[in-house]
Amino acid sequence: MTIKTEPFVINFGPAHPSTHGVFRMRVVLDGEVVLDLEPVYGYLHRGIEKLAEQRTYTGIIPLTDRLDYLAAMSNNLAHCIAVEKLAGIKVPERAEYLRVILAELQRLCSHLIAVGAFLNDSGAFMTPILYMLREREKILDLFEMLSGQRLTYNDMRPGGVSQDAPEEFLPALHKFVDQMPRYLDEYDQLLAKNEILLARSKGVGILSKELAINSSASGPVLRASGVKWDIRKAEPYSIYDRFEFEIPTGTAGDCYDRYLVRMLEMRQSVRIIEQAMKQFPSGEYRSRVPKLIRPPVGEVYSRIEAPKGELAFYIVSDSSIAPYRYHIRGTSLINLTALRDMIVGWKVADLIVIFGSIDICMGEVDR
Amino acid sequence: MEVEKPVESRCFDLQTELDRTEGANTEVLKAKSIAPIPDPDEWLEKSLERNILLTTVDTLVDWARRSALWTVICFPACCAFEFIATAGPRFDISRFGMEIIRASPRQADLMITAGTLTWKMAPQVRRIYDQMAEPKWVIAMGACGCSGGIFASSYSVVPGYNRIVPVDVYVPGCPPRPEALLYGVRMLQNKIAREHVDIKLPFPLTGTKKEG
Amino acid sequence: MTVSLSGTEVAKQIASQFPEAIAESSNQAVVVKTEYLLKVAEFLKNSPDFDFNYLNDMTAADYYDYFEVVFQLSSLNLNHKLMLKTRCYERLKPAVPSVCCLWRGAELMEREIYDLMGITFTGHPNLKRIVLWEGFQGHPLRKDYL
Amino acid sequence: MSSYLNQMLLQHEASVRVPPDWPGGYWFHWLFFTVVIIAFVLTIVMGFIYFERRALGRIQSRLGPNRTGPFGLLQPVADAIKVLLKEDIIPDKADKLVHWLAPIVAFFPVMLIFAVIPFQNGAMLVDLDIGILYIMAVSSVSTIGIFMAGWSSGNKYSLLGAMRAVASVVSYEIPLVLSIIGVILLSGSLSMNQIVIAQNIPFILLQPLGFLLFFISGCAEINRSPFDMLEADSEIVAGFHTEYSGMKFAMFYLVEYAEALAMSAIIATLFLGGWRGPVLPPWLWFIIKIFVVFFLMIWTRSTLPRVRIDQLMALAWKGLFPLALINLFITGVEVLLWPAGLPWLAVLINIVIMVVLLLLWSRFFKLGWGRVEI
Repeated sequence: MTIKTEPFVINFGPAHPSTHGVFRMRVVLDGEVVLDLEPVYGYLHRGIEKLAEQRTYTGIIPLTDRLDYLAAMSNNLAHCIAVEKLAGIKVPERAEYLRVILAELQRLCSHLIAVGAFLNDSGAFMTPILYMLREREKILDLFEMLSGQRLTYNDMRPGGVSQDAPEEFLPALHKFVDQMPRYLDEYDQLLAKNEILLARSKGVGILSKELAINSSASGPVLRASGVKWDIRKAEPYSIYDRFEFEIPTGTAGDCYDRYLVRMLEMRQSVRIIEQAMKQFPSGEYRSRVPKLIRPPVGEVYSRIEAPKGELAFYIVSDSSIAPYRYHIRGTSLINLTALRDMIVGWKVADLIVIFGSIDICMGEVDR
Repeated sequence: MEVEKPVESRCFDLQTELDRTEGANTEVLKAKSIAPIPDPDEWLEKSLERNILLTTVDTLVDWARRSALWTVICFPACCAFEFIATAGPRFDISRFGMEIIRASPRQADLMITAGTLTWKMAPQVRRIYDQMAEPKWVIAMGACGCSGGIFASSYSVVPGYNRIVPVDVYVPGCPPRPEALLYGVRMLQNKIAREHVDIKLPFPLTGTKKEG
Repeated sequence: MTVSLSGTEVAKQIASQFPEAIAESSNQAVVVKTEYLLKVAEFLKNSPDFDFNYLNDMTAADYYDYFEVVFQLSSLNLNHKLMLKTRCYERLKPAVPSVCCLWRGAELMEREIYDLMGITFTGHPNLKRIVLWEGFQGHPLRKDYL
Repeated sequence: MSSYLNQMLLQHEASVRVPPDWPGGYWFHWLFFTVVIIAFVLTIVMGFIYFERRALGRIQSRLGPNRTGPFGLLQPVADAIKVLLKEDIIPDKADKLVHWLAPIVAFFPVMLIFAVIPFQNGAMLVDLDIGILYIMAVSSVSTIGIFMAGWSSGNKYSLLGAMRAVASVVSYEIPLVLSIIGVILLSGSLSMNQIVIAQNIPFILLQPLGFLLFFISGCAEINRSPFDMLEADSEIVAGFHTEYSGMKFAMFYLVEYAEALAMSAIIATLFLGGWRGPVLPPWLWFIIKIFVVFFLMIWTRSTLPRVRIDQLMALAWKGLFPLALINLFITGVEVLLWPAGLPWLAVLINIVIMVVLLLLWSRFFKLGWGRVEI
């Protein structure tokens, strides 16, 4: 006897607990199995690219904060590097070190949320993310010392950082860096080898190496598929060529690898911060830059390795105080290209886990 | 190098009618929300009439309502992470009994609108608000929630949640610190504490009828 | 360190294959004619000298007279990069061939350009508005959008 | 025919042993315990809600509710009043009658379970000879209520949740029953009271594997995490009660915790020696044991990720079912060997057997790893 079944369409999002904001997926289900999926974007499209065309180069920095709001420092850094390349601004040594420290702290911060949200999506009721929020608060304290803000820092400027690190900053950072590996061990103890987590994420949502490259995935998603590609090594910006660190890669490209790559990257970030602290020089924190930057006519495509992947800005200047065209390569959006291929054929529960393992930030997806 | 072919069988029409309908809904809502909806204080009494509660235990009811505010999930943007930080270990919203975040709007009392609202999202937010059961409250969190913030001049952003839903408490800041959000929650609790239920009876209780 | 390939050098190599494809070339970028875009892109992707297997980014800019679609290509194996451009002089119904068949990463980028800049990509599997709702009037990133 | 029925009824009357020292006879006893059970369930459920939120808070390195009343003790009261006074929404597309009936159907069987739970020696509504069988029969009826809720809501998330609930309950009934049979073999009775009396050594020591299996399948039966498929927050919003608000939602909330209470009480009775214990009064021992078991449930909930629906089934049929059979066989052999009652030596043997079996199973049986089980 055969039972007549028919697929039904169900909406995940835009206000769903685990779509990380306002992402929406129209999903065709056959029972629990996903037959087809259509992502719907744009519920947080705020027109940042258009707004940026009406602002000065310094005035854009607050807008970049709100792109990937989990990694505002990295966005600031990417923007400032792009403007510096365009206008040919030199950055003093101390500012470079400060920037690297901040960017790596931000990577820790973003990965903590990414891993926590992934574990939360796989059903560990709030506990992992709350533990990771505990450490995130410590990083936010450090940021607050520098910029006075908790989430949107608006801290870096073309030619340096907005203000020098206060005296208490380095000792506090030292304390934090000493503690952090212990906390990372704690997270590993909590769930890394948990049988249910392995069952849920090993071999699930595989993104093959070829597809990952072809669909322009970047960051941990690309590295989990086994591609050893990190812009910090491939095209060292700022002063990343002075530090020793490794690029953790996965083998299978499944959800567990993406989780593992993030966990390992956090350890490498701590390593970079340790080295940067040792070499931290004194001196100027910002070079002399005019208030209104007027870069020469030209264009620049400048990319950095943000926590979520390759974050790049394409700026066209017409030598006025505002950019002529300001384009943002939204890492999160482009990582979602292969979403459908990863999810189709899996179950509803896997859909959430796979989606969580990509780690997107809606501010950057829709811009 | 062999690249996997994308999964072929597509169940959706590529030019879906659904998109157009939803777009039309957005346009309709956009046309309707020209002026802000006034503060609910002005018409709150009327809304409470819908709730049949023939009792004089205002104090008890208000106490219960303000100590068990369950939040619905409506976290469009940046402020969401300040909300999550508020729920986190340091600021700990669970002290007020608010750590239960209901995914289903039917069971929630409070909508904390964390983040920028775009016109595309507006019908959905309106729908979440409509699905919530009375009594319900809204806290507009963040500058974007209050007025559109730095995105107010954008072509796709709603200048403030009060165009779409009536807002009880505004918490400014971009994003507001968790302390600010907690202060906003306390303000809302104070507001709920002042609420009382008036029942208009169809007949006068005492025989005397006041004129003029 | 990623080598930024000189546009003029690359243009010479492309010209040896497709003599009429190059519209302009500078040190920074190569500008190809729209009708040759797909062929040039395929050549750049498949030739072992270039091996541009990774499409970093794709965007468009409005220069009043023409739209410029900009590709950022890089090779993960050889670690070099190139800026490839094409220009579209039609203002009312600008159209550019889609490169989705070569790099699937272009899928969402092209949809975004279609939505915000109004450039149609012929051959795109699912070209519809991505970030704005259906029925939105105009294309915001054009310079004449107010 | 009627004489046969009469005979059956007489037998039934005889089987219902009313404690002799209760005044007023059967009816007073019945009334008293009905009131006690309802009061007990409602208060302990409130206690559970408070306890769970505080314990979860501590586990998650925060405080939990502490502003409402002393130590936040009145938090569940505030929750209850608030939920009861909320607007009651029936969606347009709902099947009105079924939607209205579902919470009641879900709520009733859970209360029925408590009829045969002994709070003290003989202190129970009825001391049925077939107490544990009765519990097994009644406990899964509330699934029908859940299914009705999911079906009638007219919401796809609800339907998914309800389907998951039915599937999991149907397959977990078998290991649940099989793991109890070991206990029955040891005690020689189906009556809950007799089972408690027989526990000179708590059965958790004599039946460690049985306890584990019962705890796991019990968690799945009442849909506690890591098997909380039917209202998986991060997947299907709120599962079967997505469309419920106000009073009806409160009923479901109550059912959820009352089921947890029932399961804790059954585990405490079957494996932890029920009301038996030194110094403290028996009913207090019973409540303490209930809270200990419930704490275990909170602990698993706050730590473990959720399994997938097909993995849940695989766990039941490939993991728990064979283990329960083996456990049953070993217990049978042991009862044959020591007919006068198991000695303390059996505790050691059983624990060793459990460890060996679990290691073997974890070696050969793996969930998932890229496989879809069904």
